[in-house]
Amino acid sequence: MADHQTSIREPQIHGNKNLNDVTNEVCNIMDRKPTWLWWLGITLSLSALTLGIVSVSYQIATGIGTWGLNKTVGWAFDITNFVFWVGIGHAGTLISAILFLFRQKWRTSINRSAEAMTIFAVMCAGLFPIIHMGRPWLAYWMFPYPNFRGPLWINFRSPLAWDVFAIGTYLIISATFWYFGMIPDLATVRDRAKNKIKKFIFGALSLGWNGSYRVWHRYETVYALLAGLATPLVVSVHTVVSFDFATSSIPGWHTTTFPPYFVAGAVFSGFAMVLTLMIIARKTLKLEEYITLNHIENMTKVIIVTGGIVTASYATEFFIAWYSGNGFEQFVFLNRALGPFAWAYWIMVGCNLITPQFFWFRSIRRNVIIVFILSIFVNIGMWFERFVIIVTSLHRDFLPSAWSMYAPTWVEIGTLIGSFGLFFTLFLLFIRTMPMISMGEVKSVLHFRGKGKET
Amino acid sequence: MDKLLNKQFSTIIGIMIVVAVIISFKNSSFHIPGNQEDYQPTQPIAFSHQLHAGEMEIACQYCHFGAEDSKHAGIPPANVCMNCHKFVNNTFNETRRADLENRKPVFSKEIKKIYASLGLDLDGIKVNDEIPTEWVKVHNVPDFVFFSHKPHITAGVDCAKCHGDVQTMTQVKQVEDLSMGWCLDCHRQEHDSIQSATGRTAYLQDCASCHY
Amino acid sequence: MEKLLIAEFQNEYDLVDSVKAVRAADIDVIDAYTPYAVHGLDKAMDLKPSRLTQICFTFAFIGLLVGVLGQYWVSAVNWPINIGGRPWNSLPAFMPVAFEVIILFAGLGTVFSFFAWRRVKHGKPGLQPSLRATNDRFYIVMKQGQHRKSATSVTEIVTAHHGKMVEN
Amino acid sequence: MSDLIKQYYMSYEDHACDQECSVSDLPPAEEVAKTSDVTRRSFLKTTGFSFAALMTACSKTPVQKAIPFLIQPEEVLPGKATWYASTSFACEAGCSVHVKNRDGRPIKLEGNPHHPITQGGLCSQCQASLLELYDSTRLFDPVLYRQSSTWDAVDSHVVKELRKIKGKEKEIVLLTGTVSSPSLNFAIKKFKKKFKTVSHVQMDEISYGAILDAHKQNYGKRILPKYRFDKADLIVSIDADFLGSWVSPIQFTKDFRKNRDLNAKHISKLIQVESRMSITGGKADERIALSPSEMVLFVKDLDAFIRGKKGSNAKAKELAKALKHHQGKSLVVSGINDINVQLLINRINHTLRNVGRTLDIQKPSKQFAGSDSDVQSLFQKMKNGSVGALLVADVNPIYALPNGIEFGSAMDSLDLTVSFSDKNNETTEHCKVIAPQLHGLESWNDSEQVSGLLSMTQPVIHPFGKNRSIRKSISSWSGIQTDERDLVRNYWKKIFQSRVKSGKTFARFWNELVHDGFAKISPEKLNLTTFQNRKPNLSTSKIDGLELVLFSSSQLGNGRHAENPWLQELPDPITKVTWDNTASLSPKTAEKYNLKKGDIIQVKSNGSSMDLPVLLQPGQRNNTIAIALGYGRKGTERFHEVGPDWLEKKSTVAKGETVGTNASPFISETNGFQYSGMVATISKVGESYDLAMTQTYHTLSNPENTSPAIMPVRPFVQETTFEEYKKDPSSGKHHGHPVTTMWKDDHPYDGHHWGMAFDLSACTGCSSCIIGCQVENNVPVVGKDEVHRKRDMAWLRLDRYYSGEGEDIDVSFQAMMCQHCDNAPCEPVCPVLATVHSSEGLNQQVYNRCVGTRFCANNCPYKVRRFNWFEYAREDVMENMVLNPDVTVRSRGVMEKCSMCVQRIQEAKFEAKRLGIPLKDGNIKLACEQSCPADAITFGDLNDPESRISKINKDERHYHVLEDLNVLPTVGYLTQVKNRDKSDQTSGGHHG
Repeated sequence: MADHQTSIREPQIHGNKNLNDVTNEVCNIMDRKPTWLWWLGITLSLSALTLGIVSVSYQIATGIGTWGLNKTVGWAFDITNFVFWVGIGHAGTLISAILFLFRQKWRTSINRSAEAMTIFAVMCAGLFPIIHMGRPWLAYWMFPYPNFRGPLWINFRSPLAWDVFAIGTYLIISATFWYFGMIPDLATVRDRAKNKIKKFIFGALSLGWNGSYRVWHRYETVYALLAGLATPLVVSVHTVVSFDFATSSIPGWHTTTFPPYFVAGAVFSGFAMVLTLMIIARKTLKLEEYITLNHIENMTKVIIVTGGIVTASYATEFFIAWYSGNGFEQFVFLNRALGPFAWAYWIMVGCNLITPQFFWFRSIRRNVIIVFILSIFVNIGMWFERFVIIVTSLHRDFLPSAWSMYAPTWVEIGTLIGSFGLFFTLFLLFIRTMPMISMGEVKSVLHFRGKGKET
Repeated sequence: MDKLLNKQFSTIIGIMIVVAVIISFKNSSFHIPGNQEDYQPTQPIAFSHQLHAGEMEIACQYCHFGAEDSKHAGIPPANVCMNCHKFVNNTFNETRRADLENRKPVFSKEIKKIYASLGLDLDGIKVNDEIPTEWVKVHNVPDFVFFSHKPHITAGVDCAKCHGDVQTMTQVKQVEDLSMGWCLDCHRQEHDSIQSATGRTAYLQDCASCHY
Repeated sequence: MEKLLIAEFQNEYDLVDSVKAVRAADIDVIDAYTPYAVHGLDKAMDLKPSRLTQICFTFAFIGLLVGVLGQYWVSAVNWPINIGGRPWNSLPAFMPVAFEVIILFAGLGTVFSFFAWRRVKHGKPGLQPSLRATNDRFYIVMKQGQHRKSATSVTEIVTAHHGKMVEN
Repeated sequence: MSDLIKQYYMSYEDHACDQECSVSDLPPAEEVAKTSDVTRRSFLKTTGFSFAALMTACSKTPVQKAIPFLIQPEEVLPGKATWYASTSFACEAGCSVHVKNRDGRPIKLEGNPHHPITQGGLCSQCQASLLELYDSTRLFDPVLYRQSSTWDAVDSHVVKELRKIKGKEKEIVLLTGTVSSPSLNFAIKKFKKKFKTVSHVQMDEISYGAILDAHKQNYGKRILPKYRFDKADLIVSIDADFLGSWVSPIQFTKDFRKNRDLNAKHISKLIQVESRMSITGGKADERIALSPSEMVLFVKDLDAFIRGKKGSNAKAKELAKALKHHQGKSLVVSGINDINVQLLINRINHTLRNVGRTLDIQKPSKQFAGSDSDVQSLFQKMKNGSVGALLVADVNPIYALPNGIEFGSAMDSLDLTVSFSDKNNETTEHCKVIAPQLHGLESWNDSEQVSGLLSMTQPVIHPFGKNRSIRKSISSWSGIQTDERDLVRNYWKKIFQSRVKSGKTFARFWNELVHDGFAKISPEKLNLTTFQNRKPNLSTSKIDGLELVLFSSSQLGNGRHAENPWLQELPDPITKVTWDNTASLSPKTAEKYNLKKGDIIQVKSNGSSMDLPVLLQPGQRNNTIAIALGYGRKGTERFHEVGPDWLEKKSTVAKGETVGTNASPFISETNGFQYSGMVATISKVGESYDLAMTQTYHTLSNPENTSPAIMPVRPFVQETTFEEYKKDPSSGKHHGHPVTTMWKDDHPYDGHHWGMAFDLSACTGCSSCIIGCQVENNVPVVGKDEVHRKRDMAWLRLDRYYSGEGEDIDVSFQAMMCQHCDNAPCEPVCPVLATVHSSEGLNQQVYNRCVGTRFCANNCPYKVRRFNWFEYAREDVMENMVLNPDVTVRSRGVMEKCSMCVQRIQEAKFEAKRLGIPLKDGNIKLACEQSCPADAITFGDLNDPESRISKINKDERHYHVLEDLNVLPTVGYLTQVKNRDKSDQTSGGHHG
């Protein structure tokens, strides 16, 4: 790690900062009064969240009938949102765990907020399997626990039971990973806090971290192990989510390519969401020196790759349908492209196939506004991908007598908006209360030689 | 506080909590919701099973005659009570004392209630409208459980197996928890007695044995 | 109790060099305090690789056993229920949950082991040379042995590496 | 359940015998009997009203009260069902039924399998009529001048008025439906004797008068022949929907089915000539679509060809040839209520020597006796002022007559108007007195639907109100004070000698009659003349515009049951529309007028006009409009409230409006009541309307633009012709790929293994099974909006698929319910083990374990699972008495589906176990199987090699739907076999 490296590669962090600058600038985000933009954001998010709470309360009090589902289409917005949010979550783990294992130093400025995003997204996702139940107050029956019913356990053959374990493990391990990675930073906040309450809270949260190198040494091992565990975990989670469909009997769901297809799709949408959030954050929180154009460019490259995989998956599905010689399978894909829900299919294709192609151009990759807009298109496209998979496969399956259509009610739309409200509320609160950039890790990539101003 | 003391203190507290929880589960009237073990409501007529089933040795199905052929064992209709209480309307001691004192025996307070429910005066003459007796059900299973006495009686299951020693109870009490696990304790055993002419009976662990 | 010597540095390179020099001078480096995980310091301090990897593996293995045997016991032994004609022991179907249990056990096991180790080894949070140890300063904590060199020579080594001694 | 249950038939008679054995110290015997009745009622009320309240009030230790009988009647055991034989009066056909009675309340009606006419079948209307017993809007007290009153007041008022009218020598008219009850006829005779000026007019809301009048002309007596569809090899039905709604559909279905046994050398052939698409048309081997005016010409030609004369219609010629070939073994019937057409039909049947062979005029049917001309002249007399009193029973003339409103105003001018209806309807509004009748299940009654067979009705529940039968009311007014039972019993006692030829005593005869529900008696002698040829006076003008066809649907009939939510929600077998009547047009005609489904059009005809939504009906004759009668009844306003209440709910009907529109004003009165052939014009109103249909995609062919080349048609309905079938029994079957399994066979079914089979050849689509299932399994009614949202709850749906082009359409019915797959795809996906397999091959749904993820429903290839989207209304406590106590009422948020009537399986097993005898094949009959008049459904033990189901499973026709998925359904289907030439088959695509 010599000096000359910086002259060849662009530095990870701009602005020629010293260690104290990093501490001050990151902690200042929490210390200073929130900007009007933050207030605007939190107002919008809380309004959306309120709408969501009203919708969900009404639905739980009245019944699933307040959704537009019917006897043929038993899932629509609920599981679409679930898969969408799980997918969003994947980018965070990917950035913090996989890029860590690959020693990608550029991850340091975004991994903390990406992980936070993961946790919030998984929380949003986890909400849907609960509220989509007819009797959500009995959701605890999904867990195997000793009981007086015989005992009656759970069905370990059910992909939904797998989901419980996958999402549960994912949430626990992600949260652990996030919190564990944050401990040194919490200590930093504690040590510079003037306020007694703040000192107490962060003192408790930092678990007595004192910067001891002997602890650092083990800490690094544990961190690496967690990263190593989170990497297969993140792959497994979306694989399990895809099993909800892949292990079923419905044409359009019963597809063996789903696991890689879903994982790629998840990373695709996740990175798009990270981009959306980071572009907003760097603008509003003035973090251009931490989250540089390089970061944005790197992420768009990931989007090109995963977008390519997703495109290939779409093609594979059609090819296999044709190649299988199974009429039902062929019908489902023809119905997707040309049937009553063709509009949703073409929105999906438009957003997911065409959008990433713009990122082949460096000028676009480095144009923050265009990247921001395109990232939103990817998110829309990926939401529709799940909608198309779920609804178009169900609405016309085997027996024509049971065919039906689906249209959402305002309760479902309110719930979707509410989930965004929850997500952004949590995220906005996070950036105000926790160090949103991993100071410890950023400092380690500064290569600071102490030549800067004395502090 | 001293660190060591702190540690010991918390350990002791912890053990005490665990013990308390175990005791409260084992020996108290605490049940998980829905479990009505030890339920012993007061009945409108202080009917004693101890007297009738215990001392008098009246067979269960003399009164609960529905058990053999119906879902419900049934609470006996007043006319079944009247089979005996047409004649018996007070205690043995009272009859003897009244005999000695050369007076009419005083009617038992509780037997009076049967007469009243049928709208009869003490001489068995109809004077009033009937008022059915509202008994309090002791053994309840939820509505989604289909329990029928009939197959159990056919299979020769002893009444006491589920209802306990009713002939010793002056006031009937639920002695079993009637939980699904408790049902299954029996249903899991081999029932040789049920291997009747009908051949093998259902696997009694099928959900649809009780839930439909 | 013996007096501890504490040296403060402004960057990681001085710290690592200094540790090497101090140790070469036969002075015990008890610990170093840094705002981030300094690369190469473990070698300089001659710290052995952590055994947490083995612990992690052990927990993962326990997770595997719990996951596979637990599901097998529940589905095929405790109360076998015919579910869609599937065999009692539907091992392929048990894999996803077994995998998640492995990850869960390994992850939480490692983290809790880490905290347990830290508590056993370090007790309650104690020494922290300066609040700046979590911000922008690097510290070495040394102990002068009986047969070792004097404090002045320690100071010399530290100063030579752009550090300074601090009172504790 | 036949064998096991048979011994539990009971009658109130058995119980009445106990009256002799009095108990000394107890109240007198009569008192006991009364007490037990009253107690039963109060017991019911108490359980019905207070149980729920008590249970919800407490959470920790819910206090549940139990109220035993004071005096328990011997045959009544709480928790055990008793069965009584009776006769249903849901429609004029009067099917013999068994009533399942649980804890003092009837909870299910089933056909009486021993009855020689209906043979165990029961239609949807009759099964559903049970619900009307528990209708809380019934009148429970007599009404005098719109005030609730007492019988004493009403009786004295009516008698006073009748005397006055008699004094004025004005006519007292008793307007009733067809009276098939001998004892009621006797009471009417007494009534006539008492008040001299009485005349009795019979009126059928859907008239068959032309048939009777034609027979009067040809044979000298107004009779309705008894048709023998079982004896006919070639059936030609001219617009007679005899399998769906014509005369006595259950009887005809049973008979028709008898001559369709595929193992026989030949089976009958049904040729249907009709304008609309009826279920008989759907079942027909050959169907000729003609407009009403063309049909008249067709019959004329047919008659001509048969008599060797000239005609112009080639098809008629062909058909005449075939009929002549089947002389004496053919049957021609017509539903056209035009005496001229019926004269032709009579002549055809006479010429073909069918009379006495395939139609019986010596022992005719007495189900319909109404006379159109009597009704028309009554109306004239009412307007003249020669009528003083009108007593209306069983009919609703103001609703059913084309000029009903004028009829109503004519009624207003009468001195006395009495209705016997127990519900407020169009006619009661114009009546000064309402003397409400008993519900059929509350009353004593007798009837002779077919000459020589007496059917008995006994009460199976204590009347809810103070109602009394019309027999009792009339008798009281005639001064006869006898109780309900004796009014019937005494009549038979009186004529016992003359009409019953057996060595039995009357007491024995009566007890057996009540116990069995029917008895053979000697038919009344009819002095028929020989065939008198009459020349029909046919109008043969060709109509150019649109022709109107009015019909009665198989679910609502003449509208008597319009207030029955079960029937309103029962989809029409053909159109699959619920909660509405429509103006149905052929797709081509709709295209001509630029109309699409749901467009509202104004139909004008016969001086009336009404707005109706358009329905496109494949197979219907172009340039015809078909509209169902029986809708738009007063009283259906109540369905404003039906269905779950939530923010986006759309009411089934707007406040104060009725379900559908009454099409009676369109009935033409030329030559009796004409239901078809009226000229109509239509115009677009410009609005459109959501029709609630349970099936919205109607063929097995894929939509054109998304149809894969390798599977243009889905192979779910597999069919062949009789000729092909005889050559190769497996013909028409779709041969899929062999399936293999990698799974260890951990699940041997070594006890019972229940299975079911559905015969596509037998099913007529009558939908009786759907109601049977609904009653048995407490399936809720959800209302029109929910049906429109495709959330109907019926466990069993009857899929109807069209094939063919233009007017040449084939219809196939396929019952689709849980297939109880041994490798059920729904089971492994449930995370909480709420749906698992039983050791007897049943796919069990455990409601109380279900958390409602709906994954199982999504993963069901047959889409037969139903989700409780809401807490469905159960507020009407009286209506709740109809619930089957052996089946859990499902709460919101849980999945449900066909359980293969597991409660029946369990009960039969318990009983077999108690008796110590093995279960026999046929001991268990499922609700759908039991109600099927066509015997299309068979249930049994697949492990019993002797069972019917095992034999069917080995049948070459047997196949499974979606066999390739290897889900191993235990419900199988038998290929559809039509008796037609190969060349006729329009549905060749089915072999894809």
